[in-house]
Amino acid sequence: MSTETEAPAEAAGDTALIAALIAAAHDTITTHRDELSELDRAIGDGDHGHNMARGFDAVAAAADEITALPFGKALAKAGTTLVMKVGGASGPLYGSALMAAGKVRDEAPTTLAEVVELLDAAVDAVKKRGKSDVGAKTMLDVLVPVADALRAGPAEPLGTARESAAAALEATRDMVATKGRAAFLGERSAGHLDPGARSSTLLIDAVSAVLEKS
Amino acid sequence: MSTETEAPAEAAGDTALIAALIAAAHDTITTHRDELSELDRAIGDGDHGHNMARGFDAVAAAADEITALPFGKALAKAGTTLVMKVGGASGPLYGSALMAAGKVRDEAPTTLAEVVELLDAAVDAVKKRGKSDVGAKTMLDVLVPVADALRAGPAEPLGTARESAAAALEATRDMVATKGRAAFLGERSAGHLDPGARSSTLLIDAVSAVLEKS
Amino acid sequence: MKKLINSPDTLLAESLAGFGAVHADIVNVNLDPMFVTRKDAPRAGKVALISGGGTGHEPMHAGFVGMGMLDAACPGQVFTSPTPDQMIAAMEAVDGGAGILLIVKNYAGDVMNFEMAAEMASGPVETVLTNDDEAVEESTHSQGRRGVAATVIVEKIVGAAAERGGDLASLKALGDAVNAASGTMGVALTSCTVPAAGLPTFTLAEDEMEMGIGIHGEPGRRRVAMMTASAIAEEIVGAIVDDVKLASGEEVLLLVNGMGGTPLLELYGLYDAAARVAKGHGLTITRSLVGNYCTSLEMAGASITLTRLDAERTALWDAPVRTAAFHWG
Amino acid sequence: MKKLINSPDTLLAESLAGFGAVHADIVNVNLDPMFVTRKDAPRAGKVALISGGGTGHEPMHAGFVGMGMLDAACPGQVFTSPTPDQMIAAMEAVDGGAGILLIVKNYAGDVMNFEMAAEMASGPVETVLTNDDEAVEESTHSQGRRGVAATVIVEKIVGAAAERGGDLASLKALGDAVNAASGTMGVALTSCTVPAAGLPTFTLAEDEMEMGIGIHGEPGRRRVAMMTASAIAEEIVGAIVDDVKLASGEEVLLLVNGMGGTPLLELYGLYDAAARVAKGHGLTITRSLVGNYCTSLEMAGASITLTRLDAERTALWDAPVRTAAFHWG
Ligand SMILES: Nc1ncnc2c1ncn2[C@@H]1O[C@H](COP(=O)(O)OP(=O)(O)O)[C@@H](O)[C@H]1O
Ligand SMILES: Nc1ncnc2c1ncn2[C@@H]1O[C@H](COP(=O)(O)OP(=O)(O)O)[C@@H](O)[C@H]1O
Ligand SMILES: [Mg+2]
Ligand SMILES: [Mg+2]
Ligand SMILES: [Mg+2]
Ligand SMILES: [Mg+2]
Repeated sequence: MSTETEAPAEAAGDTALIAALIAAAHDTITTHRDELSELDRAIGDGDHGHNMARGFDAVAAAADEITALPFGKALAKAGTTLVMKVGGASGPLYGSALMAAGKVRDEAPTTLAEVVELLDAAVDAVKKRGKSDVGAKTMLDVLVPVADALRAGPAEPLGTARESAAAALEATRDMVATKGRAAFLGERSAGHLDPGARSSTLLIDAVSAVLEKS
Repeated sequence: MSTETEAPAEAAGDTALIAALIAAAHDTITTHRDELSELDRAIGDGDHGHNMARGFDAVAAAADEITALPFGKALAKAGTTLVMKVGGASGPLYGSALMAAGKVRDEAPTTLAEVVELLDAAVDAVKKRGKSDVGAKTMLDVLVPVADALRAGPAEPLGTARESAAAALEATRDMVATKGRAAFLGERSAGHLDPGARSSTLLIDAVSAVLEKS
Repeated sequence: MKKLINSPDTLLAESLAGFGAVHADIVNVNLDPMFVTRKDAPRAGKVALISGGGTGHEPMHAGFVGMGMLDAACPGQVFTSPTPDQMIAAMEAVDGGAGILLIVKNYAGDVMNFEMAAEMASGPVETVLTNDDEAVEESTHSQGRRGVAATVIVEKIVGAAAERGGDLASLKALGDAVNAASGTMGVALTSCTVPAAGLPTFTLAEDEMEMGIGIHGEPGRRRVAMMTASAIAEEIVGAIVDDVKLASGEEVLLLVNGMGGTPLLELYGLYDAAARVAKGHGLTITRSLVGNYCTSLEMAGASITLTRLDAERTALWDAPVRTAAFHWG
Repeated sequence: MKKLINSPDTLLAESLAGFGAVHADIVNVNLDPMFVTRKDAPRAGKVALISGGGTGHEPMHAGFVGMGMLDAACPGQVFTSPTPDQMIAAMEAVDGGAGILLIVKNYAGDVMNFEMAAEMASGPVETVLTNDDEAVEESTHSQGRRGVAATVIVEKIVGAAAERGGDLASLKALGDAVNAASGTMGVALTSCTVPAAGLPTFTLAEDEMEMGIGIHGEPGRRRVAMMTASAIAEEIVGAIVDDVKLASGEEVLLLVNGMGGTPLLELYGLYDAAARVAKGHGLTITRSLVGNYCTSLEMAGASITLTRLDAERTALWDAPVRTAAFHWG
C-alpha cells in the first residue's frame, strides 16, 4: 500500500486481500495464544489468548464466505463472527470495532486517510461499547495512538503503525487499569502489559505485514 | 508387686494405686499422642492418638470419682468412660477390655495369677467385641503374647511384660492387617507398626512402672 | 492440573449434557448454541428471566433455571461471558410476550455481550446488573464492583415475583433494589485452575489467604496471613454493614457461600461465626442459606452475603421454587 | 493446613450450631452429647431410623435428618465413630415405641460403638450394615467392605418406607436388600486433611490418582496415572455391574457423588460418562443423583454408585423428603 491515491482494488483483489488478512490475523493469534492468556493470568482471568483464538478460528473457518463479500461487508462479517464466538470482553469490543469499520464503505481503503477513517470508526465503537477511553489500560491504549500516528501522515505508514503500536503497548505496563477485569486489581495492575493491548499490537503487525506484501 | 501371694490391698491402698495407674496411663498416652496418630496415618485414618488422648483425658478428669471405687469397679468405670469418650474402634475395644477385667473381682489383684486372670478377661472381651484374634495386626497381637508370657510365671514379671510387649509390637510390623481400617490396605498394611498395638505397649509399660514402684 | 474430565474442550458440553439428563424433569438443554431453559417455557404472559455468565460458578446459573426462578441460563466458556447468539436463542425460546429481564453480573464481558444481545432483540428487554462485591472500590469512572453471590438472591426474589405475574418495569426495579440492599465479600484459601489454562490462576502460601477474592480468582483487597473464621466473619460482616448501611434492628438474609473446595463442615462453622457478628451489629437473621451456590471451580474459600429483607422480599424468598439447586415451598 | 475454622477443637460444635440455626425448621440439634433429631420427633408408632458416623462426610448424616429419611443422626469426631452415649441419647429422643433401626457404615469403630449402644438399649433395635465399596475385597475372615455412598440411598429408601409405617423387621430387610443391590467405587485426585491432624492423610503426585479410595482417605485398589472421566467411569461401572450382577435391561439409580473438593461442573461431566457406560451395559437409568452427598472433607474426587431398582424402591426414592440436603416430592 502506498500513501498515494490508487485505483480502487477490484473484487478479485479484495478477495485475495481479505483472505491474506484473515490468514495473517488467525496465524498471529494462534501463535501467541498462550502468551496472551499468560498476560491475562497476571491481571485478568487468564483466558484472553483462548478467547481470541476461538474467535479467529471461527473467522478462519468462515473464510470462504467472508472473502466472497465486498471488503466492508467482509469486515462486518468477521466482526459478527468474533462477537458470536469470543465471549468475554474482547469479543464485543473487537467485534464492534470491525462491524463499525465495515460500515464506513464497501470498498477496501486505498489511501492512508481512508485507513485512518476505518481505524477511527473502530476506535469509536470500542469506546462506546466499552464505555472507556485511553488511559484505562486497555486495547484502546494501542489503537488510539496508532490511529493518531497514522493521522499525522507519516512517510512510512506501516513502520509507523508498528512502532507506535509497540511503544503504546509498552506504555500500558505502568498504567493502572480502570476498565475490564484488571481494574479489580487497582494499583496492583501496574507493572504488567495489558493483554488486549498486546493482541491489538499483534493484529496491527499482522495487517501491516500483509499490506507490505500487497 | 511380687509374684507371691500378698495380703489384699486395703481401700486406701487401692485409691493410691488406682490414682497412680490413671496418672501413668494418661501421661503416656498424652506424651505419645502424636506418635500414635502418626502410626495411624500410615495404615489407618490418623486419629488413634487423638482418640486415646480424648478418652484418657476424660478418665483423668473423672479420677476423683474413679479412685473412690473398689479396684474392680474402678476398672469398669474407666472402661465405660473410654467407651463414652473415645469413639472409633479403640474406644469400645479398650473400654470393653477394662469393663470385663473389672468384673472379675472387686479387689485389686495380688498375685501374678490374678493379674493374668484380669488380662485374659480383657483379651476375651477385645476378641469378642472386635470379632478378631491374634494375627490380624491389632492390639491383640500385643495383649495376647503379654498375657501368655505372664501365664508362664516368669521370675521377673514386670520385665517380662515389657519385653514381650516390645517384641510383640515389633512383630506387628510384618503382619498384613485383616481387621480394622488397616485391613482395607491389604498387603500394603505390611511394613508398619499397628497403632493399637503401640498404644497397648505404652499402657503395659505404664502399668509396669507403677507396679514397680508400688 | 488434575481434573475429572475427558478434555477441557469437551468438558462444557459433556457436563451440560449430564446436567440435562439428571434434571430432565425441570430443564431442557440446548447444546448448539448452549443454553438451558425451564421445561415449560415459554410461559405466555410472564416476563422471562434470563441470566448467564462464564461456566465455573455452578450451580449458578443453570441450577437456578425452573419454576419460580430463571426461565433460561446461558453458560459461557469457563470464566468467559457467553455470546449474544446464545442469548438471542434463549430469548426466543422463553419469550412469553411480556418482555425479557436479563440478570447480569457486572463484568465488562458479560455486560457488553448481554448489551449486544439486548440491542438485537425484538421485544422489550431490561437488565439488572448485580454488583454486590464489597472488595472492589466503587467509583464512577471505573468498571465498578463485581457481581457475586447476591446474584443468587436477586434471581430467587425476582424469579418469584415474575412467577406471580410482575411486569417488566417492576421486576427490574425489584432486582435493582435487592442488589442495592446486598453486599458480599469473599476469601480464598487456594486458587482454582481454569481447565483450558491448566495452571492455577494464582498461588497462596501455606499460611496465606486472599481477602476480598473475586469469583474468577481475581485478587481481592489484600493478601493476609490465615485468619480464624471469627476474624474473617468480623471483617466481612463489618464491611457489608457499613456499605449497605444496615441498621440495628433490621432483618437480613445471611448467605454463607462456598467457593467450591471448602466442605459444608467449615461453611456451617463460618455461618455460626457470621451470625454471631451480625447479631452483634443488632441485625435479626430471618432467612439463611449455606452451601455452594456461586462457586469458583474448586477454589477453597467462602463468601458472606447480607441482604436487607422486608416483608415482600421475605415472602418472595419463601415462595415455591423448583430448580436443580433450589427446591422449596 | 488452611481451613475456614476457629480451631479443630471447636469446629464440630460450631458447625453443628450453625447447622441447627440454618435448619431450625427441620431439625433440633443437641450439643452435649452431640446428636441431631428431626423437629417433630418422636413420632408415635413409627420405627425410628438413626444413623451416624464420623464427621467429615457432610451432608451425611445430619443433612438427611427429617421427614421421610432419618429420625436422628449422631456425628462423631472427624472420621471417628460417635460414642454410645450419643446414640443412647438419640434413641431416647426419637423412640416412637415401634423399635429402632440403626443404619451403620461397616467400619470397625462404627460397628462396635453402635453395637454397644444397641446392647444398652431397652427396646428392640435392628441394624443395617452398609458395605457397598467395591474397592475392598470381600472376605469372611476380614473386616469386609466399607460402607460408602450407597448409605445415602439406603437411608432415603428405608426412610420413606418407615414414614409409610413399615415395621422394624421389614425395614431391616429392605435396608439389607438395597445395600446388597448397590455397589460403589471412588477415585481421589487429592488427599483431605483431618483438622486435628493438620497434615494431608496421604499425598498424590501431580499426575496420579487413587483408584478405589475410601471416604476417610484409606488407600484404594491402586495408585495410577490420571485417567480420563470416561476411563474412570468404564472401570468403576464395570466393577459394579460385575459384582452386583446387574443384567442388561435392569433399571438402576446412578449416583455420581463428589468427595467434597470437585466442582459440580466435573461431577455432571462424570455423570455423562458413567451414564454412557451404564447404557453400554444395557442398563436403564431411571433415577439419578449428582452432587456432594457422602464426602471426605475437601478431598478432590468422586464416587459412582449403581443401585438396582424395582417399582417399590423407585416409589420410595420418589417419596416426599424434607431434610437439609434432600427436599423433593
Ligand atoms: N471496557 C473496556 N474497554 C476497552 N477494552 C476493554 C474493556 N474491558 C476489557 N477490555 C480489554 O479486553 C481485554 C480482556 O479481554 P478478555 O480476557 O478476552 O476478556 P475477559 O476480561 O472478559 O476475560 C483487556 O486486556 C482489555 O484490553
Ligand atoms: N476388630 C478389631 N479387633 C481388635 N483390634 C482392632 C479391631 N479394629 C481395630 N482395632 C485396633 O484399633 C486400632 C485403631 O484405633 P483407632 O484409630 O482409635 O480407631 P479407628 O480405626 O476407628 O480410627 C487399630 O490399630 C487396631 O489395633
Ligand atoms: Mg480474560
Ligand atoms: Mg484411626
Ligand atoms: Mg474471561
Ligand atoms: Mg477413626
